[in-house]
Amino acid sequence: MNARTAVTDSVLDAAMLAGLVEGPGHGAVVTFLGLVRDHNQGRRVTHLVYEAYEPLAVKALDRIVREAADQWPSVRMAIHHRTGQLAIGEASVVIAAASAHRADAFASCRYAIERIKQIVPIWKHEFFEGGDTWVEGATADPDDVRALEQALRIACA
Amino acid sequence: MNARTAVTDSVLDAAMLAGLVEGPGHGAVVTFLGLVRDHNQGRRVTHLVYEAYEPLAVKALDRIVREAADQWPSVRMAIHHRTGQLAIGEASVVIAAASAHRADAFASCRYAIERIKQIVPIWKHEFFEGGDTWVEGATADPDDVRALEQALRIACA
Amino acid sequence: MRVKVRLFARLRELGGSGELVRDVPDNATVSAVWQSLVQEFPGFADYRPSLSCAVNTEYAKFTTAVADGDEVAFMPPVSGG
Amino acid sequence: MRVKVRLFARLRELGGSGELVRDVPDNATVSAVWQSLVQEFPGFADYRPSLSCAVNTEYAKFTTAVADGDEVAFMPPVSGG
Repeated sequence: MNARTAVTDSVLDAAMLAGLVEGPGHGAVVTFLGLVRDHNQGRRVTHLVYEAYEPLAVKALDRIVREAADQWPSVRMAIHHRTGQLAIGEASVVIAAASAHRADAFASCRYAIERIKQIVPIWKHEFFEGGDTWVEGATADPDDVRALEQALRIACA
Repeated sequence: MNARTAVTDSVLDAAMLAGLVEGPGHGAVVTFLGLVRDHNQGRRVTHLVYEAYEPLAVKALDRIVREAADQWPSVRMAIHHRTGQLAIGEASVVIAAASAHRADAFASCRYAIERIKQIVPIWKHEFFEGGDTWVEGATADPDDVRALEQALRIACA
Repeated sequence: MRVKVRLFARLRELGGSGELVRDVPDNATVSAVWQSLVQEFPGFADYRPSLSCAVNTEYAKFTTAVADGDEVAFMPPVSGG
Repeated sequence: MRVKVRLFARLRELGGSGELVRDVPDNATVSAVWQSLVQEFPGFADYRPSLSCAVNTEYAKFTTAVADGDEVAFMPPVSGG
């Protein structure tokens, strides 16, 4: 599991991901962990189950890593997304972005999480006290330029 | 070494810091690692030595954590800064910021590194091929409102 | 000809399975495959405006033609991260 | 009265030590302590515009009065991170 992109039912390891992207010319590594919260929209969440269309999800993660490298050439990035059942406090996604200078590491890491929510075929099934629901976010369309531009705006704001 | 702020000559541990700030209501943890680069301003760096005025440096880190909590109430933050001799690739500083939502975690983490460079009494002695130099950055003044506002602008941009 | 249909999340639950095999006319498009599923599972109709599709694990358009043996995936709005 | 002077980084090197003990007049300010050091170490003079100071491990102003036994720190521009 030391690929730079992966969809996995194993526990995620931010330090390992940081190690994958760090190089001697890098002065900054920013990592993002998405954690399962104990509440959402006023409901008490008990756990989540993530489902993926795995081969396409990995390709979408690869695409995001390429987009980030196009935008911030000094950035080296890794992204792992978890699937299966997750308890409160567990990490659903980890992104690590290394670069020469901190501005690019922050911007590209922020960009990546926005893009993940836009174009990666993964679905969150939320189980809460009294029921469950499939969360439906964005209609995935990697070629939607407005979505990409929105992610860039948020990242570099 | 499980204080939320510390100045230490031990190797820094980003995962441990993330663990200190994560809570069940947090959906995001952003960490920043500052790494020793093998070059700076065209010079080939061999190693760095960081010197601190330790009691005041810890107070300054505490102040940054408080400023972040004032600005982003859902944020819980930890900062450790290394001292002594560091090899290329080693981490000089680690920041972990946890919050309910990702925007605050990113902004507060970015804010913290800007403030560290402004007001924490720590000095970098750079050793490169052919010589060495003390890096002199910002005149530390915690009450300089313009510096604080500049850090906020960069963070939330 | 015959295609494999992949369904995910709520669509998978509505369709009763994540993998179906269906016979479709030669030269059918993704859209034709979808229309046949809507006949079979009326709950699918609401998803059309927010749906994404893929052919052989690459994002596709509803106008994309499908071939015998293709894997055609229908995806409700995503919610990873 | 007697104060402990703390020096850091390049100032520490110019002063030959990170900790000095100096006698200063009663009611001296941080600025007076600094001026006496500039007499002793001419290389210090250039630092005045970019200098920070602290008394007893709290940031202070150059107009702050010092008392017997105080620790007075002089800090060149910082470069942590």
